[in-house]
Amino acid sequence: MVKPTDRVVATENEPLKKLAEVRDLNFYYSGKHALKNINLPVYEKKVTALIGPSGCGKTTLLRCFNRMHDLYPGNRYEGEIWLGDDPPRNLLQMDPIEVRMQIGMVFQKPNPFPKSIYENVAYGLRVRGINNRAILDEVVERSLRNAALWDEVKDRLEEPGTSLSGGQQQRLCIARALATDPALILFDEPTSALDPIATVSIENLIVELKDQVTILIVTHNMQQAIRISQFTAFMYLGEIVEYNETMSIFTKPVEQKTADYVSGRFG
Amino acid sequence: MVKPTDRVVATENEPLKKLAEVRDLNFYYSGKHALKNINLPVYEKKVTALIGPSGCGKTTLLRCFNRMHDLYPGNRYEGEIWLGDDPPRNLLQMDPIEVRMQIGMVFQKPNPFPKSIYENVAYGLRVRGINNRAILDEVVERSLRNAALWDEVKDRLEEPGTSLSGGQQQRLCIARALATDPALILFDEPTSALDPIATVSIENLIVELKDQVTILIVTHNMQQAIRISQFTAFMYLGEIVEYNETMSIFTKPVEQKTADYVSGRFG
Amino acid sequence: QGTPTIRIDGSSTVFPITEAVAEQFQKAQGGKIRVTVGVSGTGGGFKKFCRGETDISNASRPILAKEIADCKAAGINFIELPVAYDALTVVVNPQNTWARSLTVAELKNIWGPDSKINNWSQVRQGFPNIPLKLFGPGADSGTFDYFTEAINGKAKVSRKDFTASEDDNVLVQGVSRDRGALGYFGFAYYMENRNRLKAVAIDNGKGPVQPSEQNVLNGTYQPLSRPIFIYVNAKSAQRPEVRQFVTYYLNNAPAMVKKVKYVPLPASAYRTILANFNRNRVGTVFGGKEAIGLTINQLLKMQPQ
Amino acid sequence: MRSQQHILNNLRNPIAIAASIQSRKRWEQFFIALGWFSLLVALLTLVFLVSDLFLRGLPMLNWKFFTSPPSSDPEEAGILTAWVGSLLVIFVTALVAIPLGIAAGIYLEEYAPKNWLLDFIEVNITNLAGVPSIIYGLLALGFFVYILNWGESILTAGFTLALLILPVVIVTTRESLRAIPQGIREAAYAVGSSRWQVIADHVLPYSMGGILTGIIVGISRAIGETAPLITIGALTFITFLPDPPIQNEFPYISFKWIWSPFTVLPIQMFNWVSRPQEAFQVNAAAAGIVLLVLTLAVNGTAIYLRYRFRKSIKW
Amino acid sequence: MVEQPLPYSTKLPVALPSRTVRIWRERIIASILFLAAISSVVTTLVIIYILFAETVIFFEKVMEMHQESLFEALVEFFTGTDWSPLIEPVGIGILPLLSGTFTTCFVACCVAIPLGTIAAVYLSEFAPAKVRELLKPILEILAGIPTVVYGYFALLVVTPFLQKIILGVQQFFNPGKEPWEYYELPGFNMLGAGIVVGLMVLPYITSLTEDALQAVPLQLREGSYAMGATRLQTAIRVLMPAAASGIVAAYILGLARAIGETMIVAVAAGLQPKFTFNPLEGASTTTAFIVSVSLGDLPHGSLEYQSIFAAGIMLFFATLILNVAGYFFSRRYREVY
Ligand SMILES: Nc1ncnc2c1ncn2[C@@H]1O[C@H](COP(=O)(O)OP(=O)(O)OP(=O)(O)O)[C@@H](O)[C@H]1O
Ligand SMILES: Nc1ncnc2c1ncn2[C@@H]1O[C@H](COP(=O)(O)OP(=O)(O)OP(=O)(O)O)[C@@H](O)[C@H]1O
Ligand SMILES: [Mg+2]
Ligand SMILES: [Mg+2]
Ligand SMILES: O=P([O-])([O-])[O-]
Repeated sequence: MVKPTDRVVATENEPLKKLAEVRDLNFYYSGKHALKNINLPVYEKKVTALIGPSGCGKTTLLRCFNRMHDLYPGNRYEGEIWLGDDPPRNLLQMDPIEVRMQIGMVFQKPNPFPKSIYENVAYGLRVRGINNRAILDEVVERSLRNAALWDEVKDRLEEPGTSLSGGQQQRLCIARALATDPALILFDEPTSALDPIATVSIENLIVELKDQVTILIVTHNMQQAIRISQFTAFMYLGEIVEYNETMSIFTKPVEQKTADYVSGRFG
Repeated sequence: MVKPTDRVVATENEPLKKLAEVRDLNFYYSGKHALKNINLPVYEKKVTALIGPSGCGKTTLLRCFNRMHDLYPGNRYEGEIWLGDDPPRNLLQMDPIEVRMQIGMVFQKPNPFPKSIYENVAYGLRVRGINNRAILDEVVERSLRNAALWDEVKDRLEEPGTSLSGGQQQRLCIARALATDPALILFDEPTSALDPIATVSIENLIVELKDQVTILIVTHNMQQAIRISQFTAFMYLGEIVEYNETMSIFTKPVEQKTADYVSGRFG
Repeated sequence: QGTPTIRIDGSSTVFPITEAVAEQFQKAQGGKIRVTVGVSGTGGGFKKFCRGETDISNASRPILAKEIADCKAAGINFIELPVAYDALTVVVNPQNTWARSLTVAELKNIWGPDSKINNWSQVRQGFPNIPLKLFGPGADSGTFDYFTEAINGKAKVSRKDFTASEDDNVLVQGVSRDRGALGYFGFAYYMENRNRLKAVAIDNGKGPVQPSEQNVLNGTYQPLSRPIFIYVNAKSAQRPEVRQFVTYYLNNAPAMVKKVKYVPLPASAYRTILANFNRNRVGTVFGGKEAIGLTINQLLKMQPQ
Repeated sequence: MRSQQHILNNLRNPIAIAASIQSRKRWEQFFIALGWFSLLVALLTLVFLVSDLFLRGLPMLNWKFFTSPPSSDPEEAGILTAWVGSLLVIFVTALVAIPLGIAAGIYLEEYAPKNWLLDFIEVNITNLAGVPSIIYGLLALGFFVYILNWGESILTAGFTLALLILPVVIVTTRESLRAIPQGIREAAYAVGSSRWQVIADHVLPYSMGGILTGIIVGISRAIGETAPLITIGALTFITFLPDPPIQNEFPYISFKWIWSPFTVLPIQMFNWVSRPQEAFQVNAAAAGIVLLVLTLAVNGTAIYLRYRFRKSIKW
Repeated sequence: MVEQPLPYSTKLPVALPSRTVRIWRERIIASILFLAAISSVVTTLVIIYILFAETVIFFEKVMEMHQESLFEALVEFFTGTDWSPLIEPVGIGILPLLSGTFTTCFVACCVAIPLGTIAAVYLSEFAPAKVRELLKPILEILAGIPTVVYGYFALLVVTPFLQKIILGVQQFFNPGKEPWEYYELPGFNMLGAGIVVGLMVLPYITSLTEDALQAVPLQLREGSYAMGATRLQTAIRVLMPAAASGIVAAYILGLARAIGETMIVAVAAGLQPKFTFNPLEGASTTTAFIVSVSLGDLPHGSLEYQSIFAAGIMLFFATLILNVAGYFFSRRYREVY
């Protein structure tokens, strides 16, 4: 049987490199089988989108990548998620803190720490024991620049991060994730709590960032997936129904369920 | 200047009767101007849908109709909402309890009272001082039948309403609203907390109910609006950008904003 | 080394005297010596004293045989020092207009172990129909021991349905707040609260006698006149601060005892007692028994047995 | 059947509606009056209590009252030893209860696996919070005074009150920790923090306001506690102060005071209340004022702090 | 337009802090915190141990003194109406202490439950936000007053006031007698003490009940209002049933407070253990007995020393049951929403 994930590489011309790959992943919330036999490649320097109706398991899958589920008792993974290539390691077998040090995450609701803007961005380095002010200064500036926030905040780095507007807060969270130079950044509906204008700026930012970092993003907005992603996986009831290049998913879906969903017949 | 609301009646063939009409309504959440110059007719025995991106004021407008905002201090209405015809009365000038006795509401999350199914439906009558068992029995049965729930619950009327499934609970809430024979029922995203199957049953129910009662519904699912409503108002940033027959809104929108929204370019 | 501390505990009857002396003494010493005074009742005080927890024990009755044995077991010798005379006073509420005096027999009827009297009309023909509420010292109290021995004929035997407290202030409060109340405790507590209490004259067959300094001195207030004591741990007595304190106590006793409204012994008697103390005369003159109806003169003549 | 139909037709009849509303509103008015009455009872209690205390006690409140030890003469008697005792006892209490309570709160909220042990500890803490204070007195008497042989000392009292307020500190600590949005924790974990880093860098600093409030509420309770200290024997007549904690010779700090006998404000007040002489009631009232002002000030600080912290940190 | 992302110039140090060090540090911290959490369990165990140990000695002494078996002693303890462990012949029937406790608590509940419930419903559902914000701290103040001050208040203000009222009522209905011929409320009585205990627990009940009402989800409230209900109807028909377990928890916890209250009853209710349910009389509660006995320093090892533990054990288990019941009720209402 051809796995859904096998389809893509065949149709692809330019050379693609897998940064991570999910293999036969099952996930249980204390007994509740939330992810079923997930197989999914994540290509380097690309944006991969997860779409699907509410409750289908998008967030659950995303959070497997940085072992967020380890924080709560009763959760159980089965299967593998391979990361990197020299050599690839199954991140489900690694120390979760090590995993998180290599994979950043941006959440649905902007969640800056109630500390200064500077400290928000520097926090990831401080956690790693880096307190050298010169390094911090440099990293903070670069991350804020990369998050397209530098010009807006450079004169108020000491103000609390919570004093920013929603869209700025979300960009601050992106800067925080960028500061530690992760290989992969996970985005969980990063714009769903933002107004349209802030949404546009975050979307642009994601498009720019993909040249530098690999991105896996959950979105409930299909148009957003079209606008920013190269690959899309459609999930339903804990399974990946279809995975393909984004354009194919939306223009010539193979599965009936996918077709129904992208045309708005349910969800 | 032609008000957006004037357009419809001109394009309409069958005789239409306005059950209610919003005129130049402004609404403020303690200083925050949440609704701006709203004008909107609500036609009798029709379903009118309110759509628009998150935070645009759909819920706020809906809740003006049964004066829900009166429950919280600092809220202020300006303008008029006319209701009925012999004679029409401005419901913003009426006693709020009187208003609510004539206008039912179904909420986003099913909210049955922690009472038996029977008492949930009978609540509206009891509140009005009607405790005659024969009357209550009759009304409870009729309302549950109208809400397509009778067959499922007729043998367990004494069980708590909270023991039902989500979709059943929502239908119970509809039965509860129907029991007091309201002229208008407000629905605030009644299916967004439900699974696809329950959603279908509620949608069917709404379609059937409109022969009996007028319905004003907020939805974030544009396909839902297409499926069940005859008229649609598109709101954006507290204003009604466009109001028209549903088909027109989705197939030949007049405003650019509407076109962008219904084609998924933002929101 | 910390500030030297003298620990005193025991009788509530003696407490006012010791408290006043302690206060004056500490003032006079400029805070170089500390004195703590507790109120546990005579019995409670002896229990601690005989375990060596206190240096001095206040007592409103002589030490009993059992307590002597306890002290002996713990290797504690004591010096017995009478410090004043008390008229154990039976009191009623000021609104009580009928019970001006009570006979010893009536008191026994009231307080006897099997007494069922709960109304004044049952006490004596002609007393009004008013509920009788009883207040008395608790079981650790020397006053209780003395009163039960003197009235009921056997120490610690009493009816039980009364409000008992080691703290005589509680009893004063109780009697002063209840029209039908009757209680008993040391004379000083009555005198301190004369405007809220009324003393009952005691009729021991020779007509009613009011409790008063005079009637104690002339030996007519019977059987409720009694000596009160302090007992000093003989080992503690070697400590300079304790010596100093006891000397101060006895030297100032006449004034202090008068000030807190007890009946002082004759001035010469205090000199003899101080001499006994300085001679370290350990032991008791009572042989571990309650002494009822002892007059001052009889007391002063007693010699250790 | 007719009448039923009639009633149901009336559902939209404006006159019937108006009548129904009117009668229901009358009930509401009546209930509002009842509500005011109930609150008034509470308020009047407060007013009576405070004004009675002040009317009686105010004349006694002067400098001398604060600087004199108790005495058999009501005119002379003051609260010097009482307030010094209270201060020292509370100091010990705080020293024990604060670290222990916060640590326990952190464990239960951030570490404890959700199992029967956590359930058990939780029930246990709730129970301890509701155990009458006199039972703590019995615990202290049996355990600290006699088994550990600490005697009737400031140390005993401090530990007793610490155990007494421990549940308060634990519960408020947990509540303030719980108020930190999970999103903040996840954000910190997501950049690679360890559990303790998350707690030390974020959870604790952000919840300090709430924890502080809990501590202060606990302390104010400890200040007013009487019963457990009576059982451990604080009611002796004490006219002297404990050894000073600071000395002018090496090693300069002395801990002898923790073994000292003591009295505290509420006990001094209780002692005076139970004296029959009118004059001592004045002292009692004056001590009551001091106690009341003290606890109110401490409580007020807690209320104010809570208010400020609620405003200052927005998520 | 966002400019091109900046490349990384500084290579971040990959030498992360040692994992072993980190893991061990985490373990040690967790163990310390665990010990702190266990301290509460230890406290309970010590309480139970102390209470039991002394109570056992108490019964041994009584058995020896009365020449009876343990069973007889226990029967006497639980059914006897004579509590006088300090006075010969020793009586160890606990009922007088329980009746005193029960009566004061009953009076307290009669005051606190209706007033507290009404005040809570009013504050939660009717009072304007300003009034609520103002009154809640005041109620907290009331709850924060040291109980010895309440005791003083009961003895010197409430009881005299009650005496005047009772006398006044009698004189009104039955005038013309001499003052002493009327019934007089004793100076120490359970009525005054109970009322003040009630006033003391009033803020607890109000605040816990209010919390329970506030915890009812907004949707239920709005659901009821949307049906045309008034505030009162919503409160009584929807909110109170919905918050029932929380309200019951509030009552139970208030009752536990009342049972454990010591200083008020010790100062104002009288100290004589008396088997009576008449609130007009004075009597001793369990707590007041313990305090009154320990007022004089207790000689360790005497029967009176042990008697307070025997009384204490009753108190402990009574409040234990109530507290645990209250806990489960309040947990239930928290779980529902
Ligand atoms: N902590 C949890 N414990 C148990 N079940 C959970 C938990 N979190 C989510 N679930 C369930 O797992 C399924 C997948 O949830 P998930 O949050 O991944 O969905 P989603 O696709 O992200 O939906 P949404 O678009 O609403 O965020 C849902 O049925 C959800 O109810
Ligand atoms: N109670 C309130 N106080 C102040 N502002 C409010 C309040 N409720 C809503 N708002 C604001 O009013 C605006 C309109 O909110 P409303 O809930 O009506 O939006 P909506 O269109 O229903 O959105 P959604 O689809 O998310 O429900 C929003 O900006 C919202 O933040
Ligand atoms: Mg999600
Ligand atoms: Mg809405
Ligand atoms: O306190 P007493 O004097 O009665 O022992």
